[in-house]
Amino acid sequence: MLKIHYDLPLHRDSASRFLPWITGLMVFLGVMSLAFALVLGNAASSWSQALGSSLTVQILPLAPGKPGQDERVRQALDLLRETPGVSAARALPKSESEKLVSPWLGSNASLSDLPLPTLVDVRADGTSLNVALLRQRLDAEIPGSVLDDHGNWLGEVSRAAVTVQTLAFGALALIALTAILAVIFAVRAGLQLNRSTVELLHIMGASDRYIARQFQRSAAGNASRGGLAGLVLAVLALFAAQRIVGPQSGLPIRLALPLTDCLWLLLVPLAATFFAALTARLTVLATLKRLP
Amino acid sequence: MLKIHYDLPLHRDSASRFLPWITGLMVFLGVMSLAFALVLGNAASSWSQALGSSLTVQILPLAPGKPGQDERVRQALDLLRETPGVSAARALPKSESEKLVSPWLGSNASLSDLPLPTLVDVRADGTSLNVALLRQRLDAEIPGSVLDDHGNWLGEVSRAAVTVQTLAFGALALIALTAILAVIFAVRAGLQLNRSTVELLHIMGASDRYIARQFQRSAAGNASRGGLAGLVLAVLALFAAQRIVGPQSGLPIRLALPLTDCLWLLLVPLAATFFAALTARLTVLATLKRLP
Amino acid sequence: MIRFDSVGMRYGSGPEVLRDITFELAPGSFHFLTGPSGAGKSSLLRLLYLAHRPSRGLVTLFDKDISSLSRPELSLLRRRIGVVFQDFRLIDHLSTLDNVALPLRLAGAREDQIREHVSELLRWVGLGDHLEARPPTLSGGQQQRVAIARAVINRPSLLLADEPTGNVDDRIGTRLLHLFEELNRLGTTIVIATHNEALIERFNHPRLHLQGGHLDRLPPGAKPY
Amino acid sequence: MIRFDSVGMRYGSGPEVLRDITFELAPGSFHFLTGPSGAGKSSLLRLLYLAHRPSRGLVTLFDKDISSLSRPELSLLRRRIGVVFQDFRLIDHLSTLDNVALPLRLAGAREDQIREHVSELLRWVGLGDHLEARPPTLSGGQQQRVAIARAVINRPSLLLADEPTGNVDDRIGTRLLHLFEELNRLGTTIVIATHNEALIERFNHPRLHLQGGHLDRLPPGAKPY
Ligand SMILES: Nc1ncnc2c1ncn2[C@@H]1O[C@H](COP(=O)(O)OP(=O)(O)OP(=O)(O)O)[C@@H](O)[C@H]1O
Ligand SMILES: Nc1ncnc2c1ncn2[C@@H]1O[C@H](COP(=O)(O)OP(=O)(O)OP(=O)(O)O)[C@@H](O)[C@H]1O
Ligand SMILES: [Mg+2]
Ligand SMILES: [Mg+2]
Repeated sequence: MLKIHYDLPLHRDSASRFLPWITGLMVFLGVMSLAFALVLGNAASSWSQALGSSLTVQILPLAPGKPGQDERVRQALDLLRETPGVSAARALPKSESEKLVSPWLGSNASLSDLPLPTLVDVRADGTSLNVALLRQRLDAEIPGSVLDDHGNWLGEVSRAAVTVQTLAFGALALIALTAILAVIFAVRAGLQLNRSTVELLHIMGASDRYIARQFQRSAAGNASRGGLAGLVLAVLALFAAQRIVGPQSGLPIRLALPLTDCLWLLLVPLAATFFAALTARLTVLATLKRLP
Repeated sequence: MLKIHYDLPLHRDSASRFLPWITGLMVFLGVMSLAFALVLGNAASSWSQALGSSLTVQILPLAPGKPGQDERVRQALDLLRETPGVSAARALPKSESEKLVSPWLGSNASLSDLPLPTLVDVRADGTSLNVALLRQRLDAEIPGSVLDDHGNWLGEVSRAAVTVQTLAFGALALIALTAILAVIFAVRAGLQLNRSTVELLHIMGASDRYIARQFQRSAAGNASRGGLAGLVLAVLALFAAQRIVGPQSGLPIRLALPLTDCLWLLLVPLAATFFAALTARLTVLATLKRLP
Repeated sequence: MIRFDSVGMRYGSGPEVLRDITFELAPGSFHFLTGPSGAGKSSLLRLLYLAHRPSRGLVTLFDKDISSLSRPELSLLRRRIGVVFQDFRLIDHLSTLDNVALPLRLAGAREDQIREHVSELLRWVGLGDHLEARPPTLSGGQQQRVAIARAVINRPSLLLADEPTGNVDDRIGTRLLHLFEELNRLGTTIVIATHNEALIERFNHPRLHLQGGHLDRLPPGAKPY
Repeated sequence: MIRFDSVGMRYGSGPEVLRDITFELAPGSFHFLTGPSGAGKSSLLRLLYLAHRPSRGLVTLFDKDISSLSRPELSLLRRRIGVVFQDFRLIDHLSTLDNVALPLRLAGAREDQIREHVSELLRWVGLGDHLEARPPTLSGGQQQRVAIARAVINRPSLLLADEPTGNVDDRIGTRLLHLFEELNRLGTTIVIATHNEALIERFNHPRLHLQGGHLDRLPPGAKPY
């Protein structure tokens, strides 16, 4: 626990009993929503990586006399590799094409006689690939090419993940803002009751900085105690959530957070303490400014 | 605005200035998180509807002498229709099969000569279909049938949506709980300052119920004013969010809520007011119980 | 009217502040309550206005054993008692008028009568110009007079005043004691805790003297030491 | 030491409470401040302990025009002034000892000296048994004595007391005034606002009398009316 030195034992007044509770609740909220946003963020980026990778371009065999198959495959590979958002493009060997077509025709058809299309596997990174534009260019430049984006799921799902992530971070920002406002109001309400003490210390000749420091320390102490409790509570709640929506439930979202993300969570109580202290300081100084 | 009749103008004390702010913030939080959870819920269920619908069963042509194609299609349809989670199953006419296969072979192949598979379109509702079990049964009972669940995206995405929904509702429950706790603490802190007034009224011969009613009304008035402000703020914020993540952004999540869901949002300030009044009542009665 | 039978009182688990107090006050009587600072005058008054329970002994008020009364009965009893607290206990955010009107509101009086009645009394105690002022903007003596006005506004059967003239000069103090005597003539039983020997001498009433936790009755004019 | 030059004072935009006050007090002098309730005694003291600015006129304190001083200089000046407030203004959640120690802590005294010094003074005013009590558990007179102890603990150059004997009996009142006279002999300038004519008579000091917003100086023993 944080041990703070007090010149005056101001931290024992009744207003102080309220601040740790509100701070604790708000830190709990802040940590929970931050963890939630980080989990969704991680899930969204792993989805879009997994999904955004699998487009296929088919180069169909054309009637004799038109540009040869190999020629057009090379053109397509060149075009794909210079398209922004494409991380890799690779023509599949003929055996893979045969394997892919076989179910459509039954295993009894003699495949080697048929003019099979060549398949090009395209790996895209995330959502930066503009599929519609790529399709246009392929249609225009390489006759007989067909872009298959697998029912468009990849783009849609990864965009959805990004939207969820955006919403989650938006909600987090609002919750964090609200939590900090609540702490600020709690500190201000507490100081309102201590207004007479502020005035008394002023009349007794304490300097503005001394008075502000007393109340600031008291607020920081109360907020940090509440914040710590809120953090502990939130961590426990996160573990509980992990048990419920854990990997054994087979869901694609993992609640485990990497260590760096956990460090972000530590910031929440620190921010609460900082804002509590800052609010106390500014409120006291504003009260004092009105005194002669 | 709610107009409440006060016997005593208790609502004008300094503690009352704090309660509307905290309630406003907490109602804002509650409404935002509820709206967020409802939007995700709607999105998740529409995704799983859209996605869960599109399975395909291919009935491949078998070597002559084996059970006929039409026979096996009928068997497959029967099996599918009695599978729980399947809402419809329909065999596609031959022309559609040809259209589907043509890109694989080029338009120059004479398709009518080839033994084409018959496609059965399966509509599943949501996530209740057990795809693995269905595949097992099809393999066992109908030779030459292939279940295509389109790369398994449907199940995974809709399960992901459900997970997101679960997490969102869990987060909502925590936020709502925290918000109500914060309102309760604010009311208690306010009454702590009014302890001397409670005692005074008691000594003057006011009955417990009268005193409780005064403070309860005062708390309800303050909380409802704050709650209304919070609700208005939240609605404005939701409209702003709609502009940012609106339909024109092409994202699969629609922020618009059906009217019934909007009514749920109205419950948040009502709940805050209710809990504020209840807390005031119980706190005052507890204080009075300790007086002779 | 009031009877104490070997009453003791303590705060929490502290020592006994009052020990073995036995006395009886007739209805319509007028007593001063004296004693050194910390002797227990305010504590004795707290027993009388039912804000504290005796730790032992029997307290009889309005001919009723108060330990046998239900909460609603106690409430009704309390409404017949007017109290001037040593520290005033005005409600800071209510105007002077609303503060004094409190007992009338609790008794369910009509609003138009309240205003007229209250402002007349406040004029009488010299606060006619401060009807809408909040207590924190009043001088010490003005606050004390508001507290007195609140205690007498609904003609209580029993008036208990704790140091009611500590913050006013002798002229106003005399005026306030005349107000109490007027009430007394109309039937109110009065007990006034005070340090002001000059007032005690001027108004010739019997005295209850507290010292070392014990109570002595002194006839009018007698000195305790 | 103290000089007022046609000083006026009002609260907010209200009427002038003090009008055209002009007087001068020599260092080491001892004055009573009297006047009817609401005359402005506490307001005048508020000007003296720098809690309120005059709306007009010139206030000189410790030979300095206070309107010309910076905030840090005003702070240093305030530490040389001891104040007994009419409503005590003790900090409820601090013990008696911590309340009285406040001026010493602000002056940066050593903790071990503080405890010894403070408990000695509290014993002297009769509160040796209540060192660790919180103000709300003290009687009215006990609280007043704590307030007085806090005002004198660090031997201020100027002592301002507002009705310091309103809640104590004459014996303790006399003892407290002897304490003030002792301080005065050591060089402290003293102004005591009071309604207690008996004390004013017993202690023969000049008097400042406020009435209708104006101030009159009266020699020792003289009556204002
Ligand atoms: N709430 C309380 N808790 C604990 N002790 C208390 C409380 N109130 C009073 N006391 C103690 O009880 C004793 C008597 O207090 P009381 O207020 O009755 O004295 P008093 O005769 O009214 O004195 P004064 O003339 O100074 O007002 C004192 O020693 C005081 O410290
Ligand atoms: N904070 C304030 N705001 C507005 N008016 C005030 C304030 N304090 C005092 N007054 C008014 O100023 C006048 C003088 O008040 P002050 O407290 O100086 O009187 P006083 O001489 O100390 O009286 P008392 O002997 O009753 O304490 C009164 O009419 C009072 O109502
Ligand atoms: Mg007392
Ligand atoms: Mg005064």
